[in-house]
Amino acid sequence: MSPTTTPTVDPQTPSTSAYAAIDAGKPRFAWVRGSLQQVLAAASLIVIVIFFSVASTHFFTANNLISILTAATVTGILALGTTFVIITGGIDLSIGTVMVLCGVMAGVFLTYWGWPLWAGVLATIVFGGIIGLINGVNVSILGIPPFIATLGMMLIAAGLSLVISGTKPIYFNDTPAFQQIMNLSIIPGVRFPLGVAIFIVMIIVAAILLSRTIIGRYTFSIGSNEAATALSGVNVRRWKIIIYTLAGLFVGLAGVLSASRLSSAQPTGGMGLELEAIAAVVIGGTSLQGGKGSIIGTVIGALIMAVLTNGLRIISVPQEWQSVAVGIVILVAVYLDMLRRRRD
Amino acid sequence: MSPTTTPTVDPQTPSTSAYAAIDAGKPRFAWVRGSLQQVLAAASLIVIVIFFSVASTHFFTANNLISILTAATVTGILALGTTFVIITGGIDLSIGTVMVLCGVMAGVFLTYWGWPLWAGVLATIVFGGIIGLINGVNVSILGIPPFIATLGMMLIAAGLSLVISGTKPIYFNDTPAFQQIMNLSIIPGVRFPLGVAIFIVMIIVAAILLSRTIIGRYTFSIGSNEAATALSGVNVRRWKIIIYTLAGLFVGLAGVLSASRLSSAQPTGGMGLELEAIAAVVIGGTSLQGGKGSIIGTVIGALIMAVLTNGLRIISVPQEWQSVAVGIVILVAVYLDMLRRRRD
Amino acid sequence: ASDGGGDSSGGGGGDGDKPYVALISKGFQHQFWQAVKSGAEQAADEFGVELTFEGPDTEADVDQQIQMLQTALDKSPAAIGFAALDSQAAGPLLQQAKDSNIPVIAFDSGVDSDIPLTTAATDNTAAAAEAAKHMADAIGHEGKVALVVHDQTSVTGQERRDGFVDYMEKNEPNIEIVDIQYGGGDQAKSADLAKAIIAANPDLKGIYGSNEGSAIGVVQAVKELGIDPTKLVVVGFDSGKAQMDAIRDGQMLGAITQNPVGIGYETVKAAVEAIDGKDLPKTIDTGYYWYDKDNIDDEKIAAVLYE
Amino acid sequence: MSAVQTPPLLELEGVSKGFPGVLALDDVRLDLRHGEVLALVGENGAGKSTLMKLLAGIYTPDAGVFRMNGQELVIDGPRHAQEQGISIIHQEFNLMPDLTVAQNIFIGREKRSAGLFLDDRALNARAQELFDRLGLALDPDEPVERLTVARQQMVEIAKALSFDAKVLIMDEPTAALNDAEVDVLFDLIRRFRSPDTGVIYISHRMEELARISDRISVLRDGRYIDTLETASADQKQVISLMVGRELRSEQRPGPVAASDAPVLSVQGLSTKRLLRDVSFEVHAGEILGFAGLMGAGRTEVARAIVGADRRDGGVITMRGTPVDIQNPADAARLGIGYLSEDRKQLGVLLERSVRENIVLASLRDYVSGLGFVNNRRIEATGKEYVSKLRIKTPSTAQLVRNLSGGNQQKVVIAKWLAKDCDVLIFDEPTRGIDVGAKEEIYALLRQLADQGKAIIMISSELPEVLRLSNRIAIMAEGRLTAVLDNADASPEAVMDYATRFSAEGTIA
Ligand SMILES: Nc1ncnc2c1ncn2[C@@H]1O[C@H](COP(=O)(O)OP(=O)(O)OP(=O)(O)O)[C@@H](O)[C@H]1O
Ligand SMILES: Nc1ncnc2c1ncn2[C@@H]1O[C@H](COP(=O)(O)OP(=O)(O)OP(=O)(O)O)[C@@H](O)[C@H]1O
Ligand SMILES: [Mg+2]
Ligand SMILES: [Mg+2]
Repeated sequence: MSPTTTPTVDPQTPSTSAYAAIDAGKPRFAWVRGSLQQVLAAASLIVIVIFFSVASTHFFTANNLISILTAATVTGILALGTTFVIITGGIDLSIGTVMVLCGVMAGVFLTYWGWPLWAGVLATIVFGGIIGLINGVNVSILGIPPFIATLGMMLIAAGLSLVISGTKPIYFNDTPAFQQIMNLSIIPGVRFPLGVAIFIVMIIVAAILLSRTIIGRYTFSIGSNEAATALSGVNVRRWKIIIYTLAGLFVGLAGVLSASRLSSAQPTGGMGLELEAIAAVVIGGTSLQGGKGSIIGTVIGALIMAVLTNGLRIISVPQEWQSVAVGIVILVAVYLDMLRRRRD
Repeated sequence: MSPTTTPTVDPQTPSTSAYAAIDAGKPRFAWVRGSLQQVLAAASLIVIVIFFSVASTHFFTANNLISILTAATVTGILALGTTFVIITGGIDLSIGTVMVLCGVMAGVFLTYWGWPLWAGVLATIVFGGIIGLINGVNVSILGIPPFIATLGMMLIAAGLSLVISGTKPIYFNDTPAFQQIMNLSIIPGVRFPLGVAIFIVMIIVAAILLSRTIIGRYTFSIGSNEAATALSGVNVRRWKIIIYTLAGLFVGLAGVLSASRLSSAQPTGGMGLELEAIAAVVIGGTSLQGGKGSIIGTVIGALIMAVLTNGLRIISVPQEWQSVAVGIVILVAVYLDMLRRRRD
Repeated sequence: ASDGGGDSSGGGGGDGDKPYVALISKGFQHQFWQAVKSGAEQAADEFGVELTFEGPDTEADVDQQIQMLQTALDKSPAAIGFAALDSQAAGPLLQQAKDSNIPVIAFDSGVDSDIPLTTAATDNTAAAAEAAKHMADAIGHEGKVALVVHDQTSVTGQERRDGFVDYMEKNEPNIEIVDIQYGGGDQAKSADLAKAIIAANPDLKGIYGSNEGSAIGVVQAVKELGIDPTKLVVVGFDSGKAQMDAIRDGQMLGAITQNPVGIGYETVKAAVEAIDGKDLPKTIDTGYYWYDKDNIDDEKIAAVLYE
Repeated sequence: MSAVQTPPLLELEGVSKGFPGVLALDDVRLDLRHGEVLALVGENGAGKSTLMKLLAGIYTPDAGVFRMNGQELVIDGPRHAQEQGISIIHQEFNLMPDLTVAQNIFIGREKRSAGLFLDDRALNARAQELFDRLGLALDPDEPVERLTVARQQMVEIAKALSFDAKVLIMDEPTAALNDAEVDVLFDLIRRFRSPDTGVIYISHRMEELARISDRISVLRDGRYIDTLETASADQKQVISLMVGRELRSEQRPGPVAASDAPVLSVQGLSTKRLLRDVSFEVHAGEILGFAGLMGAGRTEVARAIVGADRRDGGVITMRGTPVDIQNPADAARLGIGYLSEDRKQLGVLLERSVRENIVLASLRDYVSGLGFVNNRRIEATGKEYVSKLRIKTPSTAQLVRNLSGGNQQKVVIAKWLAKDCDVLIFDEPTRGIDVGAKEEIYALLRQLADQGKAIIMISSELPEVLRLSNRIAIMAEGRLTAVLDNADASPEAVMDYATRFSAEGTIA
């Protein structure tokens, strides 16, 4: 780049010449580079996909690709919501067990209380939002560090799922349509499940929220410099609560989809899912320091994880080697990403 | 560390509303308040202990207190090492599974290769250090974010433990003395195990390292402002590697102790332990943003967790309620700690 | 029997007057363990003992189980029931129990030690072989089969895997085992990995899921892929509503059920007998059953199934 | 005095504010008249910024009354202050580095459709309009983290002016600006001033006061001292009110004995981004000043020398031996220290104590063989520099965050004085430092040079460069355009070389 790239100069102001010099070395076309970077971040994903396609003829088939998307759906939706929280500089460890709790609540609403399907599903999503709201209040009003606030919620939700369900799965016998939410084939002939379509819609919703709305703007702003954002007159507390609530809504939806997939609310599990979701976010280039991140990155991160897991199974890598391989691929992928960014 | 252990508002929780935070308490007699804070941080712990002592006659007995310390030993030692990493602003997710891997390596050294006890133990600790060193290099030279670098290592170590052990526990049949490292009663009459004594020694070592040595100074400096520290002529890369290596040595020791306790190297598990250790560190007042923290805080954090787990079992709280109770107590304890700091 | 030692409360250290029996199981959250627990509670009511039932979060948490055992010992119970994740790892504590004259009853799987007075358990290896036999019959004694196992390192995981594999290797020369994967008993994860196995082996004839979560996961995979259940035979292990439904509507051929309620019941009963100083047999076989569409509603079978 | 007097635009009375261990303001009063620029001066730590933060609603006063146009005013938070028409440019930046320039300027004031959606194109257009009006050449769409300190300051200024402010407070707005940019700023201030507005202007650059202010109020040690009409006040008088004593300035130095072998020699230094073939040397006992416009590459020369930025060409020689410097640690080992121009990001550890900051670069001197640090000696060194540089702090254990801007800068200087370097590169060392302290720092630099150290001093204040340097290197657009002896350097000559852009042909 020429060191003298100068932006439009207002001829009226005498002093512009002084600024011409300052402009030296400023990257123009920042946005081109921005999108280029995201395209490149997909490079690792593409390399991995090509590798598995060559390694096994069973990998790159419509059915298997749909299986991968199906496997990515629940973690992916969790990761979408948590991207917002992480960009604010926070973290949400509770997403895994709260998702399980939301599934249990779906069981309570639909099976125990006999609510109609739409009401039960809506209530479940709202329930997720309420848990997110509580997290937000704990972080933002009570001032508990996000790690602790959401760790506490993780434990509480894990216990409550067992308590509420009586440590038994809850089945959706009275609302057989419930399992269609995840499983319904929406394209005749191909088994493309509704759940994956919902995932895709949520990606778009999240991307718009993050890049085009006030929520997204304040998400970045808080993560970038919380004190300065507050000094600019933004009600940081309120917005943080909104952001955690938003993440909670995503968790509620994930709870619906995962319960729908299994046609039952399993009261156990969920622990460890939060690390998977956070890993997807961070592999996608979102910084845990806050201020930086993107939805497309998160999606790529989630897909990298899902493709790796599926591909290694397809080529029958012994299970004990699978986690070694995933670990190494993650390190290499992120390292290459670093290298590329550093070169910039 | 200087006695100024900062009662200022934690940047992690600027939520008193960021600007109020700017105005919030500035230390007058910083050092008095500093030590007071640590005493007070112990308050939650003391309240919890009193509660359980009143609730059950089985709680405050020599034997049970020793059980608690024994239960706290392994997580506690992990937490000690990881305190350094967290103060630099990093994180180490690999400690749980690397600890397991170290146990397996102890089995390899002692049982498969028949090394003498001292050599096997030493080699295991060094092995932990080497893994820490690799983490350090990944973070510091390759520039991979700590979360990802250590997540990758977490997965790699989990897999390697299974591969190396052939997915079977390794027993220390040829070195029966090995189990004495953790279990040997060192006080006649009382079941006070050597492992707990080692834990106590390590607390002292870690506290001295953090507060009185150059490693501790640079740990705080790097966490406080890495770029400024580097420009001050400190070889930040090298010191970060040293700090991760140090944490790895602690992990190696924890691996020895946990294998010794179980008289066997269990190749699975370890996942989730990293969250427990990090929780202990953060409950102890160390900030995940880096730059702030103390060993005594970490010890108190680890004890709070251990006492809670034990006490709830002693008073026979149904298991599904236990995690709810732990979650709530953690939230309340940290919230009260916040309140107190804010009042300062 | 417990002579109370230096402890003031005579019949063991429970906070009540009844003798206190602590059961440390291998798990707690799964239906199987809940059924064990209910059997144990049934016996506790019947024999008038105070009971606690605890288990680690996963079967990989040996250390957590050891701590539970330690805490239980510190409460000086009248007897302990113990389902060891690793017998050797528990050695010192079992010794401690013995030294304090606390009788130990093993359950679910054997404890490799002479300290437990008896063991109430299922013969997992034989049970898995039974599942293999039914699978072989169903696929006509030839073709490819795969296993989705819940755990790679636990004794039950290994026994249920090896019992199945050994049977096939010994008796079914034309059946090939193409893949063994481990899903931790998690349904969604088991479903995803079963799908990968099926994708990699389009001519697969059967899949065996080694516990409730694994088996339901496999069924889920078959459902999601829309495969005709007659083309791909699924056999499972344990019960639970989802698995029973799958058997009823033909998604799953059948499954092995243990008698978890019986395991819990027999363990507490044995504990009471031990407290009373009675002699106990070396093992108490709690049995297992194959169940499928045809016998699922038989009284004998229905009694050992749990929803 | 006429009887009918309109009340002043802003009036403060009896204002006090304490921090633990510090009484920052003690019964201060101040009045700002309509249409005037009121300069507020005082030594570092006198309480200027604190007073302004009270006005901006960041702190709440312990005592005191504010009146605006005669109406009592209780300020409840920054938002409220803005709504009352009080707009502030902070001494320390308050920007969101990850957001763009336009997003930063309008944060909290975005126009939304449907309560939710934003239109960044409209936002950029609004920002562009603002820049056009103000005559600033900023790119609305550029992320702030890519801007240099000077341009970040411009963003802050634009942001403050984008409010419909009645009272504009500027806390050392020119600390990071060079002369040309100061001209633009003053131009802006003059255009902002109207019969119903007023400006409070804080600066340590005395010569600016005469140019821009109508009256000058002086604070000392948290107390109000006096207010002078600028027209009738002379600079010496203001300074003596500020510091409570007379200052005398020294003469300009001459060249050092030419026979001295160079300590540091740089040949053909280039970087990918900016520098082209920069060559110079510094001798023992010499202060080599670096002058140039913003972005000329002076900082980049320093960073490249100490290995903070990648070099793409060039040889660095220390006392005749070529050296390989990969990072600042290598440089420090060879005895080259670099004081950065960006205090907050690259200078201080805000959350650590004063003494820890002071010994950061020289910590190894306080460490025994086993790695133990000697806290007593650290404390002693801390105390020594606190008194030597007159750092205003209750103790050496105070967190640097709690010091005033100028005192933070002194801590950074102390850090490098405490380390025994052969070559010291000071980048804008007196940024934000009061006049009195400046003289002391000049004296210290001179003293260090006399002890045989080689000093490179980068400064955007030409008088300072001329005052202090034996020789002056002048840069333009990444090239060294001249190295003049002090005797040959006049402000005109320096400016001439500083504006020789490559577009005009080859460099002399
Ligand atoms: N948050 C705080 N906590 C403790 N002391 C503080 C705080 N803020 C300011 N002070 C102290 O109050 C005094 C006044 O500081 P202030 O920042 O107002 O000075 P200043 O006049 O702006 O100085 P400078 O010219 O260096 O910017 C200083 O002694 C400073 O150390
Ligand atoms: N981190 C960066 N990213 C992009 N451009 C940069 C960066 N740092 C500096 N520059 C650019 O490099 C050029 C040289 O800046 P440098 O700071 O070296 O100049 P300087 O003469 O020291 O001026 P200043 O007084 O502003 O420090 C400037 O045009 C600046 O915009
Ligand atoms: Mg100031
Ligand atoms: Mg500069």
